[in-house]
Amino acid sequence: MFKKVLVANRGEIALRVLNACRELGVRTVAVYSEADRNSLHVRFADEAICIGPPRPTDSYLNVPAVISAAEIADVEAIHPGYGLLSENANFAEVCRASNIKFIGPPPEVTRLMGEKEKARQAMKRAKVPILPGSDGVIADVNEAESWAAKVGYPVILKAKAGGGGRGMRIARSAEELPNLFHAAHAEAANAFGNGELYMEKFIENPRHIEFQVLADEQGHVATLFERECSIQRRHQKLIEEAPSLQVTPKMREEISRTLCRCLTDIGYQNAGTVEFLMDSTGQLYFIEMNTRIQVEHPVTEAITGVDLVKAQLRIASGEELSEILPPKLEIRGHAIECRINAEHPRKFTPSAGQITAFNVPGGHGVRVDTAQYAEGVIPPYYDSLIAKLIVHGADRAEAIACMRRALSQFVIRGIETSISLHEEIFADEEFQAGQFDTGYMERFLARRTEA
Amino acid sequence: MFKKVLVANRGEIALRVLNACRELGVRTVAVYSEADRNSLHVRFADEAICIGPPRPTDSYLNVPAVISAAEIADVEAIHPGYGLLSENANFAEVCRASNIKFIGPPPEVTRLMGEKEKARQAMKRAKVPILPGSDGVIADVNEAESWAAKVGYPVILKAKAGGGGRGMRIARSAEELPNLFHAAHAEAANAFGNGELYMEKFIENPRHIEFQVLADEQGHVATLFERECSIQRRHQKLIEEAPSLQVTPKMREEISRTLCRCLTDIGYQNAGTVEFLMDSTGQLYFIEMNTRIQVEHPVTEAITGVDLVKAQLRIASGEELSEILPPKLEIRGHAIECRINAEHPRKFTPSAGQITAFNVPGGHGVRVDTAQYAEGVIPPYYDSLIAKLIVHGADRAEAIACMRRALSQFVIRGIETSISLHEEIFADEEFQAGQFDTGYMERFLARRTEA
Amino acid sequence: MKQQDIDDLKQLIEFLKQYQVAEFDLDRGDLKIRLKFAQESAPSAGLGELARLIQSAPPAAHAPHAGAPAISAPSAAQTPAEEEDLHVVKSPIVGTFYASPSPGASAFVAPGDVVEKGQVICIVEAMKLMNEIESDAAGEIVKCLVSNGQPIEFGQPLFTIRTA
Amino acid sequence: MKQQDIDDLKQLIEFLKQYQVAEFDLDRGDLKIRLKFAQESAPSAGLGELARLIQSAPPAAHAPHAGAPAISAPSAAQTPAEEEDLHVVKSPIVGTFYASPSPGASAFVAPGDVVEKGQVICIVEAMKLMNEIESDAAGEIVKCLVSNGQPIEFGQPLFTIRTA
Repeated sequence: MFKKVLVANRGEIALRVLNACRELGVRTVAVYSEADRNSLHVRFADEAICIGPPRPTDSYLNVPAVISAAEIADVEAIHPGYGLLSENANFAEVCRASNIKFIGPPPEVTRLMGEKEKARQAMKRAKVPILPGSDGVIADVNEAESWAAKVGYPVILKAKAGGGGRGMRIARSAEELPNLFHAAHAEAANAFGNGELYMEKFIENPRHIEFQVLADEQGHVATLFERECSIQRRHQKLIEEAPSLQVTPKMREEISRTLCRCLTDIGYQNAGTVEFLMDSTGQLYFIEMNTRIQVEHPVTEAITGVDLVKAQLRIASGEELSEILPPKLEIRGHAIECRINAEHPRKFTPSAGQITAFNVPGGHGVRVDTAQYAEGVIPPYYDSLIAKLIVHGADRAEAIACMRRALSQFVIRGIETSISLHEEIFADEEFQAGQFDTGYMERFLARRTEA
Repeated sequence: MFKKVLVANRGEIALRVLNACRELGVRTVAVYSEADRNSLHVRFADEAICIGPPRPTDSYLNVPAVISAAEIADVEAIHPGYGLLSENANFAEVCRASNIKFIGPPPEVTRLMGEKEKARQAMKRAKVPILPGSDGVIADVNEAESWAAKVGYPVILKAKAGGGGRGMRIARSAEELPNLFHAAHAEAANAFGNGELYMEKFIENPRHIEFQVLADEQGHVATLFERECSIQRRHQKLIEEAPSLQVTPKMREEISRTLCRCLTDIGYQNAGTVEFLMDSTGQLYFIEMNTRIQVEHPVTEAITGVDLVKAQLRIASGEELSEILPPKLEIRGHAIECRINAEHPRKFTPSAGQITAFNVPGGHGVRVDTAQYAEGVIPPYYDSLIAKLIVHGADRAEAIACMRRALSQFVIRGIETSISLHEEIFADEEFQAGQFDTGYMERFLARRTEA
Repeated sequence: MKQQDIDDLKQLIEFLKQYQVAEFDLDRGDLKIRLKFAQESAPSAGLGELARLIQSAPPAAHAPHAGAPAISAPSAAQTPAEEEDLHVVKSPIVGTFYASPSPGASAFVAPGDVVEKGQVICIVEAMKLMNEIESDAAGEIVKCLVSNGQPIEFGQPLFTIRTA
Repeated sequence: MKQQDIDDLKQLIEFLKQYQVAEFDLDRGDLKIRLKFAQESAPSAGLGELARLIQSAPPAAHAPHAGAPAISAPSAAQTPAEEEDLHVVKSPIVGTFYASPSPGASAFVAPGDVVEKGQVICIVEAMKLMNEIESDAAGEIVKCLVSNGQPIEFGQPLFTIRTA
């Protein structure tokens, strides 16, 4: 195991990684921006180094600053957490060049998975079901029409260079396709200076299902089952759970086997998440792979008993999966996570400021991951996640009951939080019945506005 | 299930019971003394009733006040927690007479188990190994000598009416027995007005092992394995864990089978704990049964996944064990609990007062049960337990590492606590190696004084 | 600076302090004064809010369910009518309040009645026992604060009495 | 300043202190007084202690392990020599401090030297790059606050300069 690791992140995930290091007897180095001087990840690290001013680009995203800190603290490895530099292949390369172990997959794999079309093709070759669509860019309307006929309506046109919904159109019939193609092309050309489009099958209100994987550096891959993250608002996950009610044992086993084969071929290493959409018939389609630990990893930890961050550290230090995982992985009970954000529960505006009261729920089945505390400060520079509330029950009903109890005891004053939004969702019958998809939040919010 | 339950307790266990009720959809009524007006068990209950002034005898131990509160709040059942009225058979009888379900065994069983000699005989009949000793009171020195010869030295003489070490003597040989017998007799007569003595085999520095049991009202009994609670100071448990490293699967199964048979015969109901001493050869001897939930129940919850307080409520409302327990009970991992007391970590003097800073550790494997919060007040009237820190790891080493991390992040200011004492114990090699017995703390404290 | 000025200044500061002014600016052309008092303990900043939240939200207040007895959580500070300096008789036990010795009978006392110390003024039923509650002061009953048949807590105010 | 004035002033200050004034400005044309009392650390109530604990125990302070670089966590309040009103040159990057352009060469600057704004005064090595750090003020070097080869944080004070 490493003697000393630098954690290149902040907030709850920095503390989460520090805890794992601590429990493995690894010395920890925190880095922080000037805005985070009084953060718990700084307080609870063995050493801490200020790497820049508050803006992320000047501090947490500043590769030379992070690497310099790693060098002067003389660490053997860097854990990037999630977000920030975690999926930055260049950063992983600089780490390698600096003789520092990057705790994650090799940069080549990160880069492959970062290029959506290449990732799709890699998965397709390994017989992972992917979303049907054009093989890359579409030349013109005629080609679009023939792809659409093959894929089946509805289809979605997306800008190759795009993002944020621009250059994106959903076509529900052959009649409307030509006009939509031209509109999307023009919009993409205008927005990105590149009008190239590709096409995918459009799935109405899919469920979001993802599989957790671990791969060691000796070529072994294991999946730790799935999570369902369909409760999203504007593609931001709000509530995650494991297992998914929609995944049958047979599907689980088939997908797992396919993923293990595929990721072995790719040479995947360390922790990763393979994301799928599920249509209303229960069919899964690969969409992308995240080459890092996820925010929602604790629900998998709850049902498997495996500490995923410790597993990352142990894999990176050369241990094999057979030493890390129990002989037989089993799902035990049901776990749900709520993301507690510093934002207005109705307007969703971020809420920075000083916390004036902070009571964390505890007791049987409750886990809280947070770097906040009474009188902590939420700076305005970073994302709004301030705590994760995770519950684990014998079944989903028990987990929901436990979450409702815990939410009612989670007291945060001084700033706005999403706690009351979560309370409303957990009181909702559709949610309780598991009747949801990624369109749930939109419908829920519309209903709430009416009420 | 009950519609409404009164919790006749305070502090963390009151909150623990409220949480279980809450999660089962049961309305809760808290009772409180004037000193506990701002306690979380009052805040988080659906209703709360002040039942008297701070002194326990005037409030929490005041049977008419508790019953009146139950009557005016119109509850169906009372959960007594631990301590206070929990093992008071008279209270259980008054509940019965008032048509309120007492959540615990029937008063007859509580009374039987409260009388040590009767409990011993009941266990002996069922072939539970008991501590060898005289059958009741010893008439004179001659009878003492013949019992001692039968039991084998060393033996301990105890006052029938006694307690607190008075009238107690350890005899290590036949030579010293007569003098010690007379001394103990005189001391007991002087202290209690009753000089009667009985004799037990004396076990040098035993381990303390206890089995958790659940019994429904249809005659089924299950054991949920054992806990080891050998880390004690003056018979006060400080650290508890499950399972015990000393109990082999075979012993566990044999004792469990015997206990189930015995408790079925006795007509035991609800949760209970059967306490044993273990001598240096690994032999177990029954000492007593606690007819209530224990402080240390969370370690059993961690390794079995069973919510014991919910189980108590469900049993009392008539459910059968087969509905409550999973089809196959298994031990998963290792759990340890630290009792965080409001007392000086070296002088052990109680430390009442106002908390000025309170940071609770969280993250993977950590559970905290507490009714305290930043700026909460520890009144001087009650016991010093303010929080329980429970960790759960894949094995004992992981649990210890997790506990050390969590202890280092548990910040309480304004009062003295036992946190630093726990940190020292967990850093101790003997403790880490599991090399301990009930004499451990005495040796540990002596070593510490020398150092 | 003349002594007179200093004395004036002192007087001003004492006055500001007395009226709990935190900051003070004065600008009269020839005279400018700016002053800020040190924050006293437990400042406005909103510290210790949880404790206050708890105090300001007594349990009954957030559990007003139909059918549940309206149990209030009285605190010394909330005791009614203290501004008139009235004596408050509080319940020494938990139970159910009865104003009269038996159903249909007239109340032990009514507002305006003069009572002696030790005089029975109501009954609190606890565990089927009718406990006669005696006045712990002599004077005139001003108000009965609870109604017949109402469940009451330990320490809950029952009557106000004008002593003197 | 006459003795009388000083005595008057003392009296005033004592008085202000007694009344827990934190800041005081007076401007009477011929007389200007500006006064600010030092914050009395850790006020009575002890609230918010965790936050203060964190502030008062910078990470390096509780991690002084052998072999670890002695990284300090400087804060504005700790900046040295501010009482002399000296300018402090802080490190704009994280890295390793070098006083001279190459091993064995003499230092860029030494106490007593007068430097121009923009003049190179040291090197901070980050990622094998030798970054020349320029003075952001003109004046006389009073003190070098770090030693050759020492690891330094972002914002860590390097030199004090008497600007004048």
